[in-house]
Amino acid sequence: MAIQQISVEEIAEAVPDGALLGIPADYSGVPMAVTRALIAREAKELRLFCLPLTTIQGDMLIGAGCVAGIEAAAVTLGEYGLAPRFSAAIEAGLLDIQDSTCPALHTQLQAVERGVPFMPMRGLVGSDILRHRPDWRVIDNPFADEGDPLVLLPARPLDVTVIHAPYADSEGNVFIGRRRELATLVHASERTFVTVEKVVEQSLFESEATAAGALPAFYVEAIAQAEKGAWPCGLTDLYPPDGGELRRYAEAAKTATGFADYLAGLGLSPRAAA
Amino acid sequence: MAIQQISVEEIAEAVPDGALLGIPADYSGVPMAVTRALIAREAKELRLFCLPLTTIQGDMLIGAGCVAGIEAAAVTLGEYGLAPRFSAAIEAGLLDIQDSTCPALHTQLQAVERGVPFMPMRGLVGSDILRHRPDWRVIDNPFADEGDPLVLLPARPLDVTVIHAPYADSEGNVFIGRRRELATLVHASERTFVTVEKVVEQSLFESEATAAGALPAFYVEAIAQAEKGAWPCGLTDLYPPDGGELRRYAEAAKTATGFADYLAGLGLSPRAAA
Amino acid sequence: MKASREELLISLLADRLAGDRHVAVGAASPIPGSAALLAKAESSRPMQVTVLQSRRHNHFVEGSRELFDCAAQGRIDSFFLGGVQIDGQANINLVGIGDYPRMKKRFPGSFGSALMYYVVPKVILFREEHSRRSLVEKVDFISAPGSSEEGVYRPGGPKALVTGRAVFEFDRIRRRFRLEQIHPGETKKSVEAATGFAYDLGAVTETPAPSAGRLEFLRGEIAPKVAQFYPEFAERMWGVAAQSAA
Amino acid sequence: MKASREELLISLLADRLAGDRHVAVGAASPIPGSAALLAKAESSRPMQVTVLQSRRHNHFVEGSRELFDCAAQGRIDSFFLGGVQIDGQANINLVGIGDYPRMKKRFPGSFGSALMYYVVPKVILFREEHSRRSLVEKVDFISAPGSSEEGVYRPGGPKALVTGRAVFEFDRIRRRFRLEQIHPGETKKSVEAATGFAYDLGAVTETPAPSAGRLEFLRGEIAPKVAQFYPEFAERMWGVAAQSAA
Repeated sequence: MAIQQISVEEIAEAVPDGALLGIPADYSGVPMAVTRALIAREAKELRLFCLPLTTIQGDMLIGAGCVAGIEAAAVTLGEYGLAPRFSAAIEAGLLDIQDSTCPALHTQLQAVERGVPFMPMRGLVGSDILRHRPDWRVIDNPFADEGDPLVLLPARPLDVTVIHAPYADSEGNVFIGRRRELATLVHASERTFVTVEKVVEQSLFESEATAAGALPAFYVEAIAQAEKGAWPCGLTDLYPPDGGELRRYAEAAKTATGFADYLAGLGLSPRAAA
Repeated sequence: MAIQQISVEEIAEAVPDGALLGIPADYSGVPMAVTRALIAREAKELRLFCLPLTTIQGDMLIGAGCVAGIEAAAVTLGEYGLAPRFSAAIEAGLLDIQDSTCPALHTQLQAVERGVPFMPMRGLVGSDILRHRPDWRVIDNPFADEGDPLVLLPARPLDVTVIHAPYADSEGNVFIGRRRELATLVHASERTFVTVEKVVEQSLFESEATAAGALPAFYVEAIAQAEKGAWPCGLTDLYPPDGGELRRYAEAAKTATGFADYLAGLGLSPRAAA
Repeated sequence: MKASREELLISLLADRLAGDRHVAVGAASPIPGSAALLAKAESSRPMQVTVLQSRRHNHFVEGSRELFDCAAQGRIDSFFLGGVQIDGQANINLVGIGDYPRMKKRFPGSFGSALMYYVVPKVILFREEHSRRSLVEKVDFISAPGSSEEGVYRPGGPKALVTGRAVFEFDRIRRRFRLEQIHPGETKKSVEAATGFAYDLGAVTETPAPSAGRLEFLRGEIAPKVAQFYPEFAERMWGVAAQSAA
Repeated sequence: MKASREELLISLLADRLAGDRHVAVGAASPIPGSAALLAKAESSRPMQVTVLQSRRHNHFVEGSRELFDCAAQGRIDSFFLGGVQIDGQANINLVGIGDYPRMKKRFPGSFGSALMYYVVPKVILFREEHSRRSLVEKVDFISAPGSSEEGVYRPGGPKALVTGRAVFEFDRIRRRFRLEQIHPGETKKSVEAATGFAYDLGAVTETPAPSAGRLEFLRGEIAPKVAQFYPEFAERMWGVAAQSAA
């Protein structure tokens, strides 16, 4: 049976204000077309759960005033520098941040994935990350003979995840290849929307090779076609990051007015309240 | 750098007596060629950890006297009937069994995979499986307001895993496709050997599709070529199970002498002590 | 055109799957499998039918753990379980007969039942053999219990027990089965005589036969699909040969 | 033929990776990355070099979690970490300057350090900037501590701190750095003046320059490989253009 195909704008409408939104890393499938549509529809009070970090996607949403809080191991433009709107929002005390570390973010979603209330993780003990996370717990490993402190991380179910991928078949099976963290996000999310470069006829399950890189359709609510939907981020082997654009963004976003000008260049503006 | 290529017999020699051996399910990559070589070398006191079940592989090893204990969710010949040497060994009190359930076996290996001493699992509470597993623990979920009993399963590191797969490249990257439980076994195992139908020149990492179905070479100690190495089990889309042979086995193995005759037909015999 | 006993079972099971988003069926379960394929074909919205251990109708890609994860996430609506023994509290035993661990008669083992029975909202117990040997007062080994103590996480559990003679509903409050339907040719008495546990009596109607239209659809459209997964069953039931391997 | 400061660092880091089975390097780390590629080329047995966020030299297939799983399994021998601040107890801070959470200057965040620093046996702290701003007495935020209390699971941790001026070894018992090597052009005094924390003094020799043969190999054979991952670095260092994207 064919998957529901909707528009990028309809996906942005389906992400409710206040949602806990799953965010993929820059090397994964960043849904930038939907990100711009979220800014266009003036989404607000979003909480971003990054697996495990975010780049221009999170920085733009923060700068545009769409974000109330963020859980991440890093917010960065990578080789293009710090994430300026993120840093500014933190320094101004305008953004609620729950600092984390990459494997902890994986662990909290994997707990949802496995239907358990928590999962343990090594590391963390003695860090200030742990000290500022009252929602995490340290227990003594019950299988150890002697004291062995260990952190338990609660499952963190996501409301919505939006990802971008190279292609889907008409049933809605999505090719994600080695980017299995996208599957983790999706498994942990109540609702999932996917934008794709194109929709192909042949089922991904026709061959073992494409099947191994699939995200099965039954996790996906709807898809939208969005050519260059990750731009200016890159997409696996299809297109590299647009370094010129990212450099332009990194420079512009250093100030609130520069950021507003950058948005204006895309026909967008920050939320009035922000 | 090229992976070490050895023989099926050398793999059987590398599995030490007494090892905790990872065993794949019948729908996965069953290393039957190595199984016959283990019987030929009169391996003994093996402990089988099945992910999550075993079929003719486990039944033959048990019948041949190679096995001291087994952890599994099921031992069965599937549509060909019960596993006769397994049932006979249990009924005679000759085999130490730790009955489990499929997701518990996954969980215990995933704990190793994640480097944690245990992982929680839902279900199990009130079952006789749990009642007979003093190595498992029930705790009260520390994140719940009220009593919420939950089972913790300890990590179970494997000594050796042997699997069979369609092909490897010359660097030792192995194509396992969707059979990711093979990766779980391997990640949880100190040593891993793989038999393959063939070795190809082109690296699996040359294309995103084959990369997504790869088991990376750095988990693999050595490979051996073994055409029809899963026979009489099937191998993904390459060949189906040999129903005639499996029926013949199911019938023969109903008695110890019938089983010995079956082995003799393969040029093998049970261990004298068994 | 008269429905066979198997077709009757397929039809009644298909009714129970109506509206599901995702039904999972074991490889050795041709009647539940046929019911799922029938329900899918009749469904007006997308219904995923996963036939475990098939390649074509199994879209899990993360190995065999994904079924259990998917179920624990609440994404599997219906699942079928059987048992060497099933008792009056809906406890199921897939391990063997006699005292554990050195049992008199050892069966394969519990498979995934000790999670699936707890988390899948609609578990249908299916056992064609309806005898005092299979339906017992108390199982010799609890692979998974029919109900759980207060406080135990248990979003799922048994809805019904379907056998070759009858249909029982499971009452989660009373923790007992209630006889609701008896198949043509059976009586309350014959069912009682063949059942090893005590149960309540509901309305107890005769299981309705599938309509002529449904039966035609089952034989014409569904049978060839069934043959892909369960070739021997399809051959025996409908003389339909497998067109390609599953 | 004289080695540049970067080539000196690449050479000394490569020595430290000799014999490793698996070295992982971050995407924004051209000097450690070059060292890993050099060590791999010089190794007589298989050495896996994983350059994170590259596709070609990253053979993880289960998404970004696999690095952390692999490290927690003890399969990653060496890893590099940096820090906005590194203190005398080898605590690292990747979060920012000032009081948390509303910091005066916010940096990206801790990435995977709060696991990797605990489980990778040989973590090399690498920070080219060697100043009282980067090497401080006490970090403002502990992304990951340099050592742990008795009883805390900690098979890994810092081995050394390599900067643009010197090499310190970390003494896990004393929980202090020990100055071992100073790069050409530096003195004990100049290093002390640039370091914000107290440390012990070891033998303190001058960092040896790479041999002419190694330098030739680095420039001739390794530079083009480096260019695949770190094109701007390779262009700047050796005038080598990238031949294809990583």
